[in-house]
Amino acid sequence: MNGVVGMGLALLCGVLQWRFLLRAKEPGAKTARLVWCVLMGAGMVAAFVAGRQDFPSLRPLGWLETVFAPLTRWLYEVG
Amino acid sequence: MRRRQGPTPVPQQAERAAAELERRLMPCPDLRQQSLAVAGRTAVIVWLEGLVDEQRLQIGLGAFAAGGRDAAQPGWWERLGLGQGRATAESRRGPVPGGRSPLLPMRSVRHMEAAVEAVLAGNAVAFLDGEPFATAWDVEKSPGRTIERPENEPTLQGPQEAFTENLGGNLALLRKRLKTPGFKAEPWEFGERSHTQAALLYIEGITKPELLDTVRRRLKYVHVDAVVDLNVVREYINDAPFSPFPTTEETERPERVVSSLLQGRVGLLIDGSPNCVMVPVTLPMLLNSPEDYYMRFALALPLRLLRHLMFWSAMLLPSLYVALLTYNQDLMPTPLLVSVAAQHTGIPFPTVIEALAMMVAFEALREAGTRLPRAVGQSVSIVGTLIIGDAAVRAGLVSPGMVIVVAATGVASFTLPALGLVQVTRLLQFLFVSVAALMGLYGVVLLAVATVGHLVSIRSCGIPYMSPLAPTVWSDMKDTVVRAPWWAMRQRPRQFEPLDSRRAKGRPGQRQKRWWAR
Amino acid sequence: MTQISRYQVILMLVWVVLGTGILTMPGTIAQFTVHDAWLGAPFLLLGGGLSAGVAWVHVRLFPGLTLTQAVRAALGPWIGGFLAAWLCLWLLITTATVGREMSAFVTVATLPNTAEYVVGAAAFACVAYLVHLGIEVVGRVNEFIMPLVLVIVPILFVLALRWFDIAAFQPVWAEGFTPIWRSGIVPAFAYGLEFVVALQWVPALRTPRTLPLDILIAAAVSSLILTVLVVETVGVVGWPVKYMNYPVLEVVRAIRLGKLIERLDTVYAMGVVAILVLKLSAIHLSLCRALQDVCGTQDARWAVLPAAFAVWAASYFLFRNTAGVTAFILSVVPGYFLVTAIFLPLLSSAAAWLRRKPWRRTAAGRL
Amino acid sequence: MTRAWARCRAWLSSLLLTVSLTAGCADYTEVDDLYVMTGLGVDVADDGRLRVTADIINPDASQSQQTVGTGGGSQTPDLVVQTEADSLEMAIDNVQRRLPHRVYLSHNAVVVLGEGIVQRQLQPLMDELERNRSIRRSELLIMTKDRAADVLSARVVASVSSALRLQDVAEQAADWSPVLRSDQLHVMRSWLSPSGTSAMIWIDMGSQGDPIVRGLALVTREGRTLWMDAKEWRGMLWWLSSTRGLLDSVACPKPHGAGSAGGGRAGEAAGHQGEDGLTRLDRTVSIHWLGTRTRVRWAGTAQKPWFWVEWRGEGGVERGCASMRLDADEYSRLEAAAASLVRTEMQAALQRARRAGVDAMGLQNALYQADAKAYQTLSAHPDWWQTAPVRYDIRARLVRSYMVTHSPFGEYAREEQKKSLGAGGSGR
Repeated sequence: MNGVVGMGLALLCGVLQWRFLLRAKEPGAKTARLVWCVLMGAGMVAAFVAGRQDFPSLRPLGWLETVFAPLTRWLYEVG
Repeated sequence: MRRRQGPTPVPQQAERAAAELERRLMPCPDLRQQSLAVAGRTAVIVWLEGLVDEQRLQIGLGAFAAGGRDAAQPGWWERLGLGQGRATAESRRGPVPGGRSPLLPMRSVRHMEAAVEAVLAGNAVAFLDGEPFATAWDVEKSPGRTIERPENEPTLQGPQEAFTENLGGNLALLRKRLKTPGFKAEPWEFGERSHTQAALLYIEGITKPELLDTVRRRLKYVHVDAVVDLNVVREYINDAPFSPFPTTEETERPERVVSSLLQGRVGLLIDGSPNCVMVPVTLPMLLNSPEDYYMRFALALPLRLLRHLMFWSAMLLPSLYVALLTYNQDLMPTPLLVSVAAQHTGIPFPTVIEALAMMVAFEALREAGTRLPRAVGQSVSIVGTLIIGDAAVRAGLVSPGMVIVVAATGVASFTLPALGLVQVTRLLQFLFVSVAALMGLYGVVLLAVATVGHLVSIRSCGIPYMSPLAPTVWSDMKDTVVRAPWWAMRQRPRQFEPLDSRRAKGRPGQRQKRWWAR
Repeated sequence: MTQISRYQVILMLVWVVLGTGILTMPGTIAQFTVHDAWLGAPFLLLGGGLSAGVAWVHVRLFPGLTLTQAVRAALGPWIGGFLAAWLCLWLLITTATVGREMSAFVTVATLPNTAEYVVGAAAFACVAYLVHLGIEVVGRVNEFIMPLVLVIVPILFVLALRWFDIAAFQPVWAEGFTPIWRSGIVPAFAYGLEFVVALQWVPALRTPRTLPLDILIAAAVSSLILTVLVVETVGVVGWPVKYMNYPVLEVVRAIRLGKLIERLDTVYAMGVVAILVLKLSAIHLSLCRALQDVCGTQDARWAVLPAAFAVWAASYFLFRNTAGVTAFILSVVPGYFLVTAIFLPLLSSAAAWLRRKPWRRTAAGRL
Repeated sequence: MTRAWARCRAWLSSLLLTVSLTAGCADYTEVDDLYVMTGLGVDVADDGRLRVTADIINPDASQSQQTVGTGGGSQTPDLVVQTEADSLEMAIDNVQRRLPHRVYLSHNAVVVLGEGIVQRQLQPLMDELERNRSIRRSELLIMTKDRAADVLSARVVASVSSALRLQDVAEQAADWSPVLRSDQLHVMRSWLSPSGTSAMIWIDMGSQGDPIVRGLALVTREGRTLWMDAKEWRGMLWWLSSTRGLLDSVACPKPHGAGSAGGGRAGEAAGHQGEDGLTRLDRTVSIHWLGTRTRVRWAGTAQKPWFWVEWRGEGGVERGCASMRLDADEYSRLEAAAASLVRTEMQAALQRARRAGVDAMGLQNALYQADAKAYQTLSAHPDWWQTAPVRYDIRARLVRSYMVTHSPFGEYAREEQKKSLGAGGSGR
């Protein structure tokens, strides 16, 4: 269901920004279009994955935790 | 104005000229002709009956007759019709030559097209044998109302004059209140066919020139064939055409126009419309009633607070009721919930449908009340509310609570002084009820935030619509929710950036002592 | 060029902190100490001070530039580009965290049967609309909501005072400084450093040079409000504050006035929703500005919708449940924010200062 | 093209948004689809499960009240449904299974707890109550020695649901002392304090089948309960908080110089019996305590723990002895007598609480708030509070005697007294 709503919303965004996607001529539009597609694509995948109950427990922020949890622990200890 | 061929000169025989004019206007039963002999020559005078002032027509005719022998001299006619400006200047200098009336400036017309236009504009046009031009003088007295009491903006106190459909008369109503040379009425003409006259009003030395330029630029965009009402022009100069909120203010009260001009705003009067458009306008201004300024300032505060509250109630009340009844029943006190639930038992419709149906019915009744003749209209609304409402409740189609809420919403919207705002609340309440049915109070809050976002995003001629609330202009708060006493409002509103920001020129920088402290 | 006034900046910043601060912060602080919780709240000033310092350096070295622009200008297209992308990710994760906190709160507090992602979608639709209208509009909505808050909050505050018990604060300073410091970590390094998002608004500020001072004022105001809030919460709820998810909500739930007012918690929840939308809009603005800078486009409107969509999806993808959010805030965010919001801007400032190239003026002119 | 596209886009987007938001309707409930629950009673069934009684407002009855003329007299204002289950939620589910509309918890006003539930299932029950968002934090927790089910189904007035009546009864009682307004917030707060005891109002079935306020139940978080009925609750209420309007009766102070200044003790006052064994009311003074307040303070050290109790009360004489003539001296004698009585009552309450092992007075709280270190030291001996001495500083002030200065029949009584004293030969 989450994924379906996600699809609907993505479609909505596409409809709303139709013009930008087709014929934006301003500088940087190419990169912007690429970023647009990346954000949308990642968002769709994320929405689908988040909606799947049976998906193995993902920890997408695990890497952040590995990097920054020690620093945070140190902050707590320093007092 | 486009012309297919070159202008036709006025024929030298008066009869022929008059016939030519008649041919161009045919069929035209209200065209009148009068032949008379002036100094042995035939003159034909043509006018449109009903559009002219008989008395002034007579004076003009008298002027010809009084020409006597002078009229036979060459160049007399020419001098007679030298044009308005010159004639008055001359008349000031010396005695009026025979046959000239200082009140009745005359001008020469050299082409048939111009003669036709002059007749249509309410002039009398005289053709004289042997002269290649016609003489026209303005005898217009277009039919119209006399000055009446303001019907749509009634107040208990304060002036009781309203504009009429006559531009000149309306200007006169303003002039008599504003005797300063700074008051300017810039002439404009709209409509390729209607040639509607208009006047752009401002006060030189107060109004910001950029604002004037903005308005002029927008007025230049008005390209229509006829301007039958103000709204045509208004829609052209609107800042936010897709927004339901009005970004111009209309009034039929001359003194309101005067005070708004003194704030540094710009007005636009259009011939044929008994209203004046004023720009820029902000939402808090639309919630001010003229009455606020005519009563003691301390009493105006609670009334204004009430109006602000009613504005939001008129939009939100039905949706809050629906949200409370279908999502957030926990907010109601227990006895109220029990009684509301009991009212609602047995009603075959879901609350939303009930609400929407009631609102539609109410709007229909309101519309009927407006459209019908006044006497009938009142009885229709009474019949509608009392009988139909009561019958619906008795029949178990709607719950009494819903009737109360919808009626209260209607009452709330009636407190709003600006008609444009009333229409907005009528429209938006349906939207709010829909989101209330979808997500309860949560939806209402989100939509309300979005509405506020929309409100603060629109502008009226460059002025933010919600100022001075957002963006906050503290010095302008004096006349927003509270109305400060007149002696405290020494500065004009800063949001319009007037050239001369001081209202009263007392000793600069010194606070005037009150009489009791002297 | 749209410009926002100092007053608007301060309001936006206050709500950026208090949006979620009002929701969970008393509970987070009370995880470590209950009696001395009120001493933990002022640590927000520490974070505010750090952010103000960063802003001070930034507006002097990079006048008129956003943080992402500054990073790219100082560190070149490759390192700078990477760090700018890192900033985008930081803003995205922050917004996603707030979004998830919000939808979790709404589903717990008023709409128990509605799916969280629907709640989130509605909120993000509203946020996207506001951000689409621009920073000026967001600032003005803040201004508009302020008087309403000033009316409602004191009423709730006074109503709840009836249950206030001073005994909850005794004994003072019983457990020494350590628990107070620990309770202050999240206010200081998670919430206090959120002020840095204001660096993304620099081009739209009427007076960018006063930004550090504005951040300090906002920090002072919000830590004052937060302290009052913590005092009220601990005083009313007492020890149970330790195990509560939304302690301030519980304070409001306790309010009762005879038979007339028996529950006000939904009203409070709606107020929080409005404030959270403003908080989300403020951070979302920064995110869209960052995306604009990364792509070098002329405006950020194109980024509003896809970014909102990605944030919406991320808020459900990144966190399995509310415990995940809490754990993330408690154990990762302080370090993450410290590095991203303090060290990273300082790094680019240091690089700029070392290189001393006269690109300052040209960069400001070009971008 | 662009204009048309803009319009089309607006329509399309609002349509799509609406469609995706219709999923939000999950919480849509019509108001007449609700069964508003106002009271919840929890007992322990024989097998250790919860026996839950739900008091639900009967919508049909309230409807028939609204429509005048249709006789709905036979309908009761509320439905009382009982089920057994492992947890509160499950029980409510069971209730739901019997009812055609949704049971709505948000308006729950009282939770009646039976004695057994507190002893055996207190913690899981409170966990559930604290967790459930729809339950109000301001709802009243009421203890009963009877079965909660009976208290909730007692039908006294035909128009009000019994739970709402219970709420009113408890609210009235709270006029005496805020302790009796035992809402969930306060009860949980005291359970989690160092003393771990909270006071709740105790309501039982009266002899006429109506619920009456019996007294005070002091419950520890382990589930031990100390019941204090209205005869002995004064001492406890004085310990716990400020009070208003409590009544007390003091033995008539002896005339000046005749006997000790102590006046009557509680036992004496209550036991002032004539030769025929009946209470002689004319030998007691009834005092209306307009307002009292108490402060319990820690004053010792970890080695020598002791407490200082400060009690201040203001009262009026509701009924005097026949022989009493209220002048300043008489007032001060009466005040001394009253203070002494208060002290006795407080001591008695303390004794009972200590015997029962229930720190209802919050002695541990007082220590903890004053000196956390000493508290930690003393925690090694968990029973220290049961032996720590308490010193009382009790001052009563009588401010009025209402509409009369002395008893209407006072003159005759004094004459007789004089006579008897004259006969004894020790008159003044």
